[in-house]
Amino acid sequence: MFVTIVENNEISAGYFRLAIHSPELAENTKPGQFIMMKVGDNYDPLLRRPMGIHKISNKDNNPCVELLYQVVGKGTSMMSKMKKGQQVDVLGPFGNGFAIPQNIKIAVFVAGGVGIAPLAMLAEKMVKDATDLKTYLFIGGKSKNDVLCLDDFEKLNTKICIATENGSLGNQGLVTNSVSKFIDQKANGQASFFACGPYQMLKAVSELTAKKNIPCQVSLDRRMACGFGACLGCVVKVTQGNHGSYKNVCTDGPVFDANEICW
Amino acid sequence: MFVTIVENNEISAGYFRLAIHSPELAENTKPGQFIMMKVGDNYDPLLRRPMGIHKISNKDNNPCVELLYQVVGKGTSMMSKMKKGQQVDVLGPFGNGFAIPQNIKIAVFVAGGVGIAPLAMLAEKMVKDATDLKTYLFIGGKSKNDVLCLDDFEKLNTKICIATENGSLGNQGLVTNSVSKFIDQKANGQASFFACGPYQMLKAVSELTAKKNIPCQVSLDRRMACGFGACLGCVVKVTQGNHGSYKNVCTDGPVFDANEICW
Amino acid sequence: MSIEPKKKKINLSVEIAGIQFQNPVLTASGTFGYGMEYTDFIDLNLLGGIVVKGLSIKPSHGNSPPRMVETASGMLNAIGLQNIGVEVFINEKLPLLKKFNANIIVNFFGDTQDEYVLAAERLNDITEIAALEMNISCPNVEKGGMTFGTEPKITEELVRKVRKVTSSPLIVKLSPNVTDIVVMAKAAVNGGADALSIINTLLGMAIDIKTRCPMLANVTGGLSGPAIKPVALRMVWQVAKAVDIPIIGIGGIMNAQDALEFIIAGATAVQVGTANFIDPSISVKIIEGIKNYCQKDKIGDIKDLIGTLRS
Amino acid sequence: MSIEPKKKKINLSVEIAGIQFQNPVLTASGTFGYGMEYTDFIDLNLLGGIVVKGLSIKPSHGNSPPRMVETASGMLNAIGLQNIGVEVFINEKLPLLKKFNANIIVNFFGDTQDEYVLAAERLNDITEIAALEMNISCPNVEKGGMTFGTEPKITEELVRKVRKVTSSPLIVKLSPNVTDIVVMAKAAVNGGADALSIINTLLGMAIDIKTRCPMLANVTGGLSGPAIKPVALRMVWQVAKAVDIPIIGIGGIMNAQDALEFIIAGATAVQVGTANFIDPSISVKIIEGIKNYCQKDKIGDIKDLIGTLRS
Ligand SMILES: Cc1cc2nc3c(=O)[nH]c(=O)nc-3n(C[C@H](O)[C@H](O)[C@H](O)COP(=O)(O)OP(=O)(O)OC[C@H]3O[C@@H](n4cnc5c(N)ncnc54)[C@H](O)[C@@H]3O)c2cc1C
Ligand SMILES: Cc1cc2nc3c(=O)[nH]c(=O)nc-3n(C[C@H](O)[C@H](O)[C@H](O)COP(=O)(O)OP(=O)(O)OC[C@H]3O[C@@H](n4cnc5c(N)ncnc54)[C@H](O)[C@@H]3O)c2cc1C
Ligand SMILES: Cc1cc2nc3c(=O)[nH]c(=O)nc-3n(C[C@H](O)[C@H](O)[C@H](O)COP(=O)(O)O)c2cc1C
Ligand SMILES: Cc1cc2nc3c(=O)[nH]c(=O)nc-3n(C[C@H](O)[C@H](O)[C@H](O)COP(=O)(O)O)c2cc1C
Ligand code: FES
Ligand code: FES
Repeated sequence: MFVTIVENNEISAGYFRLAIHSPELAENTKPGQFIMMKVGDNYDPLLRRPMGIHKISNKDNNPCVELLYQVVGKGTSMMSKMKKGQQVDVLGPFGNGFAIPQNIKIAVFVAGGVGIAPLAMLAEKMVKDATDLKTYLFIGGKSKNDVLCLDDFEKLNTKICIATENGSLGNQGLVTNSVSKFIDQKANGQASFFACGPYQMLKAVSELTAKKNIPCQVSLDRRMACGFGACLGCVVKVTQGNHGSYKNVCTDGPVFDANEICW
Repeated sequence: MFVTIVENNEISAGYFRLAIHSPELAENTKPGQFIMMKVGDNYDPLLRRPMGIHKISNKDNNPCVELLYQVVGKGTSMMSKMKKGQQVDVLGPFGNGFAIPQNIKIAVFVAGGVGIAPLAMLAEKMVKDATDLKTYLFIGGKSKNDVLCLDDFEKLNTKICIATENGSLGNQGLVTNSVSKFIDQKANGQASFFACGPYQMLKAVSELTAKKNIPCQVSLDRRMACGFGACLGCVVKVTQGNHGSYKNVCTDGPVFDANEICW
Repeated sequence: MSIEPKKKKINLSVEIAGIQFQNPVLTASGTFGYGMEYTDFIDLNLLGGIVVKGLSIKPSHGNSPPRMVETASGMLNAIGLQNIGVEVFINEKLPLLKKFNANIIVNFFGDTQDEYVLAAERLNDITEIAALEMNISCPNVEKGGMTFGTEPKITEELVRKVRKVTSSPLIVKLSPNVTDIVVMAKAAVNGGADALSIINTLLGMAIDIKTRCPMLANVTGGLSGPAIKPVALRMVWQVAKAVDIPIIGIGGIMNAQDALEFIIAGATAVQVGTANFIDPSISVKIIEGIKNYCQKDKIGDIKDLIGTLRS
Repeated sequence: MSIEPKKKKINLSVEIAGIQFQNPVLTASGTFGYGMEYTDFIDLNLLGGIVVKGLSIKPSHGNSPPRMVETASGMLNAIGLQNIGVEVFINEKLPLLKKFNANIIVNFFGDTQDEYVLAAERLNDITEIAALEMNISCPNVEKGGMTFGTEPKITEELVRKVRKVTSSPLIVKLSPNVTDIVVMAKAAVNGGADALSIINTLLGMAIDIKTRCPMLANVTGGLSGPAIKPVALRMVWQVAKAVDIPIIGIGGIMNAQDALEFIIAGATAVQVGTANFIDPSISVKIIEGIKNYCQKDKIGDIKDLIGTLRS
């Protein structure tokens, strides 16, 4: 479906927020779902790019969905040059999205870099729908330039803990160090974790939460050809089922229970 | 080399005039020469597009060269979406260009559709440099929409004869019918022909002028991979040399003496 | 789409191995799941045929990820023929698929000759299955991994064995990774093929220079998409001149123009593969585009276009 | 280009068949004319080597036009090996070329085995020629048009004949249009090749659906460009594992990253082909890019990168 770009701004060096006008997507997208976007009109780049939905919003009374993306290669670099008013071809929403547990009391979000994108929408919805929810955000990046969306979480009164590899903001080191301390000291069965970011970070969070039997959902990144279950290119090995079984990240995920994955 | 687009306007349905700022090209280009333009940043489309230089001009005191192009496929369609201020990667000028005969008295231009592009620049230069030159333009197209640049030739006091296949402007029929009559009635050894347009038109003009031994230069279109003599992909069969000999349209042409070509 | 007042009815139907197809556009194996993955995007009733993901007698998990990577105008895949197995397909997928007008073609394979025969036997004589498509581009476990489809003798022998156990129309899908596709085509014909699908993917590879690892866990994978179209078209043309059975053209078909190139080169029908991933409704658009071309070129019957290359 | 203060000197030189190359970037035959076509765009002194347009003992006019057409991320060419002939090359082109630092490699071919031998004899022992590159992807007139490079026995025999008449380093350039490139590589090694160039173009075709004519007068042509890179890389990797002589990787190299993929896969050097048409200075940029990669990855000697694929 063709949708119109309403905004495409660089919010931090190499990171862009792109809003598209689409009542359908705004209405039907759950936190953690994604779209597949065609970039350019030609056969190079050939495949659509998967992009998580970052927010649902209204711009000039138009229902929009917003993406938050990092420029990493050919496709995202072309996206960064798209202009307001331009039409762009997207499919979706796809994927399962996060499962929001009933009567949850403590939600812990763990984000690495642009992994914050789907968590912002998730946190907003959870806070809105819950009556008595405490929220924590552990967010990490290479440098302060890679730590995004703090204001969105401040609005939600989330307790925020920042870590950067070069120490330019928050603690110096990996975000998982902070998560580890938190779990040792504070987390208990009432908490639920929601994580999105690099594979190694997700793996570490998964191990930390598993040790304490804390529920943890992770949103995975995989190269995708279709996004809707037809190519079997995006699979991840899962513990469930017989040895060597795979699930589709695009249709069975991108969100999985952390202990479902063979890390 | 990267040059900046100064203007890119649709001047008739499906025809655009594109001006690029380039002192180098403005200074060094002869009528009939062309540039090779990269369209898009990716591998599809892969090859540069050959485009004749249509005019040399000044825009806001910037020396420019102008192209006149018709949207026919993927590359020209992408060109039509280029915006003022955008950088574009071109190589050139390439090719021999038209040879302007000394002391020429009568110049006859024959254009089919967008074939008018290089002839406009040629006519302007010839009129400027000559003292006593009579010019004729025979111009044809499918419909009046395809008949371009009449004003440029009016300025030069050129006698203009128009033919359209659907009769929407000028005579109905092929432009070569008008040329044929003209040659029979008026043309003589003093005239020189300069033609650019579809292959069949060039062939017809070549035969008509050959019968009366009138000099005729034609500018040929060939698919080109390089534009500078390296690929040997653009060749045309020539009469000169031993049987089955070829010349490069990009370096030996694009302008040839009509009787040099094996039509 | 067109606004012309009177449109002559164009006959798009073709026949392959005794089966009627309402039009010559099929979807290629492995790119269309088991069909139902596409019902949100298109009306399956409009398709000429659906070739389902390659099935083996036993279910298969497929290769470790990463399994795919984009290349210039193409993609590499090393899915490793992950599939639910013939039995589950028949019981769970076929009942859903058979409700549609499109011909159901079952693509199948084996690691050994026996497995091919077992799969074909099990799939034989199921009325809802219009035809079988035999994928011979699979690693031949008995022969140390060389594929069945690169040795003409083995191809002929294997096709003959399968031919014996099935009365279904038998389409053999050829591998392009051979010196002479015509030799392979003739081997399949000699073995008893009713039709040929040309081509499967070209074997390729990509490397991540940062990690110095292959981009695919399997190291090599199958190249598909527009990048391979010129090779596919050449092979269809070569084979069409050399054999008398119908050919289904496959490889990089992205639009009606591509499909028409294959038909002009000699294909009776085409399969759309990778293009489905980029535009899941593309097959229907291609049917529409073929119709418009015929209308414009005054071709009343698509069969009159097959193999009409002028050269 | 880089603004880093202290750059360690990186050794980019490689050796192939006893010849030293100042860096591993060469330009591919048929895409670089006779070299002088590029002097307006780059300093030929910077190149590792220049492989000139394929020469035959007698000059050849080549095929009728149209000879080329663009495809998705690639192009088809059917130049038909138009060339000025060995004699004119030696007398008119070589004197100009020899002034540059780049190694001159002469690509040659024949319609018959005798013509190969004659060309090699004439080119033998010319000090300005660093090596000969034998193109065996040519139609074998004696064998009805099948190419010399698709039959291992004929390849081996032909290479041996040429080997006998020349003391120059002999590089054999393989055709990718074969079932098993390793078999062909071994045949060339057995015949006496000092090095292998992998790959030449894939055979392809395109059709104009408006006229229903082939886009090339020759009907089929050779596919080159980024589209074929995955296939080329796979073949280089396969052969590198199987033979002990150096490999020159060719096929769709457009930038330093592509070149590095080939080196990691096992190529000692690379040739840049179609990319020269799009950016005539690309080869120099690729050398620069390789240098930057080595700098960043702390590789002091490019030879330490060859064949380091982790899998
Ligand atoms: C479900 C899902 C949601 C995502 N949401 C976001 C988001 O909200 N913001 C964001 O910045 N990025 C997101 N990504 C990652 C994003 O898809 C990639 O960064 C993007 O595809 C890179 O494309 P490229 O052409 O710039 O990079 P290239 O490296 O040139 O791409 C080459 C190929 O690899 C694929 N690819 C490369 N990196 C990734 C990756 N990390 N994940 C998946 N495919 C990749 C591309 O899609 C393409 O097929 C998401 C990925 C998935 C799977
Ligand atoms: C010396 C020269 C000067 C030219 N000057 C002009 C000009 O001033 N104005 C103008 O409108 N056109 C001009 N042309 C034609 C122009 O190059 C083509 O229209 C253009 O390349 C089409 O590209 P495309 O991607 O839109 O078409 P596609 O059909 O998608 O192109 C596919 C391939 O065919 C080539 N091609 C297609 N048509 C032509 C053609 N007629 N000539 C050469 N190559 C072609 C393309 O370059 C490309 O490689 C000139 C051609 C030549 C050789
Ligand atoms: C992800 C993927 C999976 C495939 N799986 C199969 C398969 O199971 N059986 C088969 O015969 N071909 C399979 N193919 C090959 C396609 O059916 C087709 O022959 C090939 O992709 C070329 O067509 P295309 O360029 O239109 O994709 C697969 C291709 C892709 C891209
Ligand atoms: C126009 C053209 C002409 C070529 N001529 C020759 C030739 O004369 N001899 C030869 O061995 N290879 C020839 N080749 C093949 C190239 O040298 C190279 O092997 C092939 O193009 C793949 O590399 P690329 O994808 O970088 O172009 C030619 C290629 C092209 C595009
Ligand atoms: S991306 Fe195709 S199945 Fe998941
Ligand atoms: S376009 Fe390459 S030689 Fe003319």
